[in-house]
Amino acid sequence: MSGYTPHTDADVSSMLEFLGLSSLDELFSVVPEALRLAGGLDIPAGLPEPDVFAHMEDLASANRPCGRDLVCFAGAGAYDHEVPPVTRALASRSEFVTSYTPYQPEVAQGVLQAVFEFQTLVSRLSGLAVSNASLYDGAASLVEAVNLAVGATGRQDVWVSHGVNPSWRDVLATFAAGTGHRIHDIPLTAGSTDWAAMSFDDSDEPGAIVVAYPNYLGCLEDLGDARARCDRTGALLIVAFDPICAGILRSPGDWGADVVVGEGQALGMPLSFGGPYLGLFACTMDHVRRLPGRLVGETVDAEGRRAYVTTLRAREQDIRREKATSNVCTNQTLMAVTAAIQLGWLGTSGIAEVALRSARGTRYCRDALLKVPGVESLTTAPVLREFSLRLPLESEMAVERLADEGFLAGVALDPSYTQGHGDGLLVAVTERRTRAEIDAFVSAFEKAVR
Amino acid sequence: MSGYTPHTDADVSSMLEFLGLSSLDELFSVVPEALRLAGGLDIPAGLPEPDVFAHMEDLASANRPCGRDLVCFAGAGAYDHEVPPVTRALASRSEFVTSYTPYQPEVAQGVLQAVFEFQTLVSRLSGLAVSNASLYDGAASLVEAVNLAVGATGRQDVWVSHGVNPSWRDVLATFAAGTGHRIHDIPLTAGSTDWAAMSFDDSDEPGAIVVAYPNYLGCLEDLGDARARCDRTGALLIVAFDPICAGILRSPGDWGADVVVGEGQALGMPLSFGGPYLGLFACTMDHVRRLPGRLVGETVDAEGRRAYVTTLRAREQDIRREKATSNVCTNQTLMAVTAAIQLGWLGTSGIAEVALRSARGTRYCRDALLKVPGVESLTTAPVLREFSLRLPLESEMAVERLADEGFLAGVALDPSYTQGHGDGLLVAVTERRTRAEIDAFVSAFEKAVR
Amino acid sequence: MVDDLVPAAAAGGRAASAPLLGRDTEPTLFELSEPGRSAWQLRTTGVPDLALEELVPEAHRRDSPVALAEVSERDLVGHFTRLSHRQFSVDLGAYPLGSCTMKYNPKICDAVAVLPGLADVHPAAPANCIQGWLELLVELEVALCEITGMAAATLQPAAGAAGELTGLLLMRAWFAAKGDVRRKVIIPDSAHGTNPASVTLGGFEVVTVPSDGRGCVDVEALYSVLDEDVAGIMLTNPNTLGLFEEDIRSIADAVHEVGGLLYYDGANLNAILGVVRPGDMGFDIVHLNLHKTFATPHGGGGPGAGPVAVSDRLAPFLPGPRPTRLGDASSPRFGWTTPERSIGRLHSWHGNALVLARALTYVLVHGNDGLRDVARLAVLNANWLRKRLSSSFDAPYDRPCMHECVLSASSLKRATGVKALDVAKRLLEEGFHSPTVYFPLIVDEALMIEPTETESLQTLEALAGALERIVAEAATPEGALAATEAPHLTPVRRVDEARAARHLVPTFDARPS
Amino acid sequence: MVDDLVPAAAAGGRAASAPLLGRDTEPTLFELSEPGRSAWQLRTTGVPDLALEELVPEAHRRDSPVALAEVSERDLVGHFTRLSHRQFSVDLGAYPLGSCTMKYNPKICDAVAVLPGLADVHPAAPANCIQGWLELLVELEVALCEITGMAAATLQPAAGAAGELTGLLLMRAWFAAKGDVRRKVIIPDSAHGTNPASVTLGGFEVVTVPSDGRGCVDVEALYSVLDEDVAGIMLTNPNTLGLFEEDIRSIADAVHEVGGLLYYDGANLNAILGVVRPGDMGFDIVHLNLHKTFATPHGGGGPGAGPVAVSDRLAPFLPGPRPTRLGDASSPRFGWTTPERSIGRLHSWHGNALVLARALTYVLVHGNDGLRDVARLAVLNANWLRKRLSSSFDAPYDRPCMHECVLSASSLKRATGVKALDVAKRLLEEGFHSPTVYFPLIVDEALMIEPTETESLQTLEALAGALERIVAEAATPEGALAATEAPHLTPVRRVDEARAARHLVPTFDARPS
Ligand SMILES: Cc1ncc(COP(=O)(O)O)c(C=O)c1O
Ligand SMILES: Cc1ncc(COP(=O)(O)O)c(C=O)c1O
Repeated sequence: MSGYTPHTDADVSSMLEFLGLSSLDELFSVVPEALRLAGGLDIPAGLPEPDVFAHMEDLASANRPCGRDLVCFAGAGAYDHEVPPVTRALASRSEFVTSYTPYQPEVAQGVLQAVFEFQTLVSRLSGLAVSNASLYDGAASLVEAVNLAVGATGRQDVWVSHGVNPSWRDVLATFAAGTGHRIHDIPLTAGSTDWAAMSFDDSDEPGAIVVAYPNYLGCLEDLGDARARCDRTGALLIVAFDPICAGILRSPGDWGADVVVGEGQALGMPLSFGGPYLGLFACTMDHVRRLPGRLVGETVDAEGRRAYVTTLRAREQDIRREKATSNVCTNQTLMAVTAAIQLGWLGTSGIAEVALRSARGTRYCRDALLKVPGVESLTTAPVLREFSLRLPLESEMAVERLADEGFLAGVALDPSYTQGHGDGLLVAVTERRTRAEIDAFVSAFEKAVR
Repeated sequence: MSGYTPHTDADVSSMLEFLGLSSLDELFSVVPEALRLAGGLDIPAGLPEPDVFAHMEDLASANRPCGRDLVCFAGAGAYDHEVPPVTRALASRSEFVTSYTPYQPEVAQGVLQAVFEFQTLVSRLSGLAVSNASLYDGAASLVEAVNLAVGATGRQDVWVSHGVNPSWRDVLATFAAGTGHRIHDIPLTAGSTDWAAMSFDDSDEPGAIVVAYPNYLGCLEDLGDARARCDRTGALLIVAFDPICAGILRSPGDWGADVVVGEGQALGMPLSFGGPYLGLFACTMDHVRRLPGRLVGETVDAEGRRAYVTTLRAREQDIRREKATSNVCTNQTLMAVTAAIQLGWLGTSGIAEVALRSARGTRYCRDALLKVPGVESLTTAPVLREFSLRLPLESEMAVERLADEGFLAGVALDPSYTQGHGDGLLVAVTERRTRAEIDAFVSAFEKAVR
Repeated sequence: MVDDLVPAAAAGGRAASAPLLGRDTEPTLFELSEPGRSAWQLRTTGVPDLALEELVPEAHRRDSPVALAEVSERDLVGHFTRLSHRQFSVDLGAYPLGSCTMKYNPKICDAVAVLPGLADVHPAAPANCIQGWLELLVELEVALCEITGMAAATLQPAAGAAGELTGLLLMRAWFAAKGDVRRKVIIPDSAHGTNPASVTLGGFEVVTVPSDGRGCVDVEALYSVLDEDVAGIMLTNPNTLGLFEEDIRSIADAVHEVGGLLYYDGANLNAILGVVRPGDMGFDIVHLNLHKTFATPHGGGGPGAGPVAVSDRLAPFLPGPRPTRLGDASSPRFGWTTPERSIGRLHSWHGNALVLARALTYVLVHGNDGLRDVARLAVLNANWLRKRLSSSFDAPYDRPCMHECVLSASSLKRATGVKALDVAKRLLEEGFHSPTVYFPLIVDEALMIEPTETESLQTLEALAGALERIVAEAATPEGALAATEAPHLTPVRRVDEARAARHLVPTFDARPS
Repeated sequence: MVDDLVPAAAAGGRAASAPLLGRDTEPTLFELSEPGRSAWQLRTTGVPDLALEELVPEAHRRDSPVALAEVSERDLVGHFTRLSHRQFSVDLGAYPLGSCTMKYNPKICDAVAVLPGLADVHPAAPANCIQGWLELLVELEVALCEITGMAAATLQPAAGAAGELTGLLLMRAWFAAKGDVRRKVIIPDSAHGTNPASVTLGGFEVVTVPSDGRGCVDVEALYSVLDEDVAGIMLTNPNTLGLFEEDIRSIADAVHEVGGLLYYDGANLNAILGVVRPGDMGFDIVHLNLHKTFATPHGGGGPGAGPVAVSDRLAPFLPGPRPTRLGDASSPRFGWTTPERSIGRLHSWHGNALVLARALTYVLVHGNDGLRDVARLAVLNANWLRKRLSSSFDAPYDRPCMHECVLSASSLKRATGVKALDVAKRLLEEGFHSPTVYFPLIVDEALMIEPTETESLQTLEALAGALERIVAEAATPEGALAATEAPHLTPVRRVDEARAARHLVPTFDARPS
């Protein structure tokens, strides 16, 4: 038996005896004989930890992680921002890692207070009054926001800018199959949402308009226009924001968003091959009773001492069942705690500095790449940490060539962003990219696109 | 100012004002002007953490650590034993890492109890009644043991087997310059201490006889003979033991040792380029009042609850000053806690298993290497985890060649072990070496010594 | 708010909240904050430092910095370390929270999850840069299929509930592909709340079937609601009462008879690992809670992972892109493929990848023998506790359980006024986390105890002893009072949940000043 | 022993000791042990498995296994996690322990210390496998020499006391090389206990000089003991009263005059980093406590590192082997060299290498500017506290201090019976570690407070407030009683130290059964 289960043979015997059983198999006598697995599972016998670790190291070494060997210029929702040792150290404290959902608040003040602080931080970043305790990822937050808006407005037509991350839009489409929401695409023109292209009549008035800020191509969208259209139609404005860029941008709340969603990976999570990440979700106080997922609130204990607890539980699936606002149960709490730590580390000045430095690197890199013969911009609006290019070759080919040179050059754009051509590339530059790295990247780029 | 100091400009001003000062410099007005550093230190300005981390990574990458690239067959006091993730995780808990010597036991029961458990484990391994809370390393323990023996016997002549780790003997010699102890060498014959070579008369009767078990060349020494000589002369028997081999060997206490010293690195510490390691020190109850360093004892608190505290403090430098049994203050507590965790993980069966598996690997490897033409054994006594060879070439040359092939082949022996020749090699095989690794090593070895 | 109880809210270095040193309140990050203080340090880049004004047009710029918090690294560390001392966890003690499978999380999995070769990989890196990850995911999928007895799986769902919804969307797509519109999904009344919530989101109607006197699905009631409008049924087996649905094969046959599908809620898979497989019971769709069965730690409420495994016929509908083995066995290559009739993507990327890596580690360390032992010992522990405690509490279903047992404090409450909740709170100060209470909903004053296989007999004895003591004490008026006022020794006393909802304070900024 | 207070000593999963949940005793590893249980897992090697009997001759074999403990990994984790919850630490709160410099330990140093390229290097690997380590050590040596104003250093000593003894052996070798036998080493009466203990081990006699009324070395008394038999003097500056020895240059001249050497005990170097250097004050030998000044964490009492830096003339005597830059600047190579007249080796290997790597990290992150700020802010904090507390306690030396201040509870004790020890114990339950008490020995009822530079003004205010409250409370009989009975809220109440010495129980096996 493994070192994780403590049972000695003597323990097992005495326990079986107490139960009046003569073998462990008898514990399963209720399971019909015919169903029981004869011969055991067809997976190898257990291996000692060091053997397994070696295997996992083998697998890991068959990847090319971002770092010295592969300098990261890829983004598209997953960014190579600084994660300091202090964030890693605190977020990996085993009290945070090995606890469950805080159902017994008296012994869960640690997680509860950290989440309360997370909610406050997200609320301040987004400019909205309420944040939940996290959802799975940015895409999941978008799905929940649309569900909220449909519920609030009673309208199932939702207009989504093509500037929203395409994989989030895919997820939205997947789930809309269940809810029956009708999702409409608002196209981009030169990288910015073409609001004029929205067209509907009384029968399909929008329940929500969704726009990203900055959008998938890195562009700053005109949220004023979006808000105005919501005001005209009664739709809710859902903004997919980026929590790092929010350090210098006017907040979505300030622009009039009703619901803000976002991907929180940039707040202290490593690239992690895409997960676990952190779905951010904030809304105005008007919608708090439709908020999906857990919410922590401040209260007092029996002696009047400040305390925290999950609240408005009547929204949730375990109480409201088929009428719940969402089915989410397990969320990404540890990532929310991580984000609270990372935002504490960044603080007021740090978040602005990261955003500013990313913008500087982006400007420097973009200017240089646009000088490469055959390379053109796909957009005209201002960009912040990410930008898109049209290449003189298949972007997948460019990415592979540059990987050979030690650069993860970016993410190949879906042809819908380049009039059906596979030559679009999305490049991200974070505060971690040095001038030397960018210069080397640009040189390699010149060769690769030749 | 760094993120480690919290002082804002406003804080500094208000504090200076409170003190009636107008600048931070004024805090140092007591320092004679002439002494004050003009222009600051000639070291670079502070760098942000990520830059420093990159620099340290550069340095680290200029080393060849043991692992996949350099399979470790080196020992000589530093062994590549398994250190599981659980030991690393527990030993790095910040309460253990960032606390000080437990001067206030009411808030230091964690470290105190862990050290109490460490003492118990070392006592059981060594077979002696008392262990201290650690010393710097094996060499320091040896020095302290000799000091204890000289103090207890009033005799300054100490006989040390040549089978004791040569760098420990060097350290002993260094410190003997201060204490004036006379250190005598007992030579080896075919790898075993040649007890008959001890010769002294009434004027220089030994205060202690020191022998290693197993010795530097891996051999099991005849401790019965050593004990008999101590009985005849009144000397104390000091045994330098190995805590892993102790898992299967008769304990030094059982052989009649008065003091046991050892290097505890093998109990959960990485190779660490030689430190921090862990000096083990145990003695019989007779000598407890001469014990160097800290000792934790069990007691009770004001309510009768079990509690732990450092005890017999009157031996220590802070109280006894120039008459203290030792000058040690800071020791290696965190390593003692690590060893307690590692020994808890190994347990009764694990320590024996590690020793047994090491012995099997050693036998397998040694048999194969002794078949290589030109390679001979330097010893005849039984060996356990380490063995010595005479090579047909300079051992340093062999080590370099084998490093090129991916093996840290061992440690070149001091010529005193090979009648003045530089062709001795000390090879260690731990439980971590697989048959495949050993086979590959043997093949590479054949080529390298050709 | 009772603010004078936070006398030193701005005292950064005061271990105010460490229960080691008493029961003070820990100030929030915002109260520790002091203008001008900072902790961040960023790489020196040498990139020309243009001013913000040159980079962002005015209309898009914030007027003022976003006020987060301003603390030193030292205060940050103090704060979160102190918070961690206010948090119970598996690493501190037994956590017999029924339905949650709070077992020991092997530390090797933590070590795997921080390997740079796994943790620092960009999810959009080209296939030749991620061969290791793709292989890992394929390896896990194969293992999970074998464990569940299914043909193929998606690893994308981030938790059990996401898995459920995925399963329901698979059902929907399956029927849609056949042009068969069905509206109803059956769930037992003992089901977990995520089941009905997912059914709704999947676009189906919930039909609830009652449990019978033995705690299993009332088979007659089930048959009576089965018709051609039934898309399927969602079951856990063992169910949320910890009981094995012995009639599962008949149920499966009946549901299949009307063309419906069977969905297996895998939250309780821990009970049957290597003993019996959902696929062999007749299920068509299975989700697994890797954070339960495979010990990827719960993280205070997440992240989890809820892969969904399906039988052959449903495989073409699985979400994409899927990690896939390409090329021949001798020189395998890995890439992404999307099933022909895929329901689409479920996650921004590929699921909670690092959680998946932990789970594979767990599977490999245990192997077929170890996984079977997990189930056997989990069931052994639960039955031992059930029997031992059956004289202290009511046993609504007095028969052998699987990995957890549901008891009731109903008689206790009647006799002494001490409720399940009071028992739970009293147990907290006995050094244990409490069981799940008031779930499943069909049992009055339910106490749902899941010890898991990683707790020793000694721990079970201590836990049972503590519960017995609590019951015994409740017999006296003082004892009963003590229970209803418990806990006394925790960082905070019983928390006023009603007030939290009544006077909602969801952020620091919403506090009445 | 009061064993019935450990009711569940064998209860592995009970968070018995978590103060989070009360104040129970944590059982020892030995009480958690159960025969047959185990946690270890070792690599599969494929090496032929000979029996023990074939490998070890009978005379050398143990009769029976060494009984360590037999626990599961789960119980091991529970046990040590719970123990960690019974331990105060810098990461939990302020730790103003005078002379110990308990400052914040930057987490980046922890990350550096686990880099495999540093942590997994064998100390006997050939030079071409350890170029990075050698360069690191040389880089650190250069920095430490610049910081202290010396010419060369050894990094071997594992702590301050080992550094002291090294320094004394250097003195001894220096005089021996000149054929000049000297017996005496002077130390002030305020010196740390390691100083006199080291002097003895160095083979010298201690000559103690008193402090004067201002807390500094009584210069006249010093002059009166200076003669040609004096090998040297050991001083800290600032001294252990936290005061700067203003006459240091005259003292240096006088000692040098008689041919003696000056040894600098660097435990207090934090106060003067980048402001004034021991070398410039006239010292010949300097040790540094990297675990104090350079924040390599104390680890509950160690490991530390105590490098010794010396002036040019003493460099040939330094211990060997030394890491050395070879080759020219353009293509540096690194190797080992042993100084010509080396006193020999001081450590089994090369010193506490990973501690040295942490210290270099600290130096580089701070740089010249940051190190000077360390000293300035440490001194600012100490003076602020000194002034603020001077109305609550006696200030035996009422003048500006450096990085720490020594106060006295003498009047308090006379007036109320509350001793320095009581103040210390009461402070523990106010959320702070206590100051050092009863040191230096020359101050009655000493409280030695070293806040360090990493604590904020807010923390200082809270700390001062707590101390003031304690003093104020002591004015009433109940308050005084509460202080003498403190602490009340810690995992254990005041510990019976006398009993521990009287009935010595140094191991679990020595417990009376
Ligand atoms: C029986 C059951 N089903 C489903 C779920 C939902 O799983 P998750 O929390 O991973 O979304 C749970 C979780 O508690 C459960 O216990
Ligand atoms: C003034 C002084 N000198 C010397 C030492 C001894 O240093 P170490 O504990 O590193 O041996 C100390 C340690 O507390 C000290 O405070």
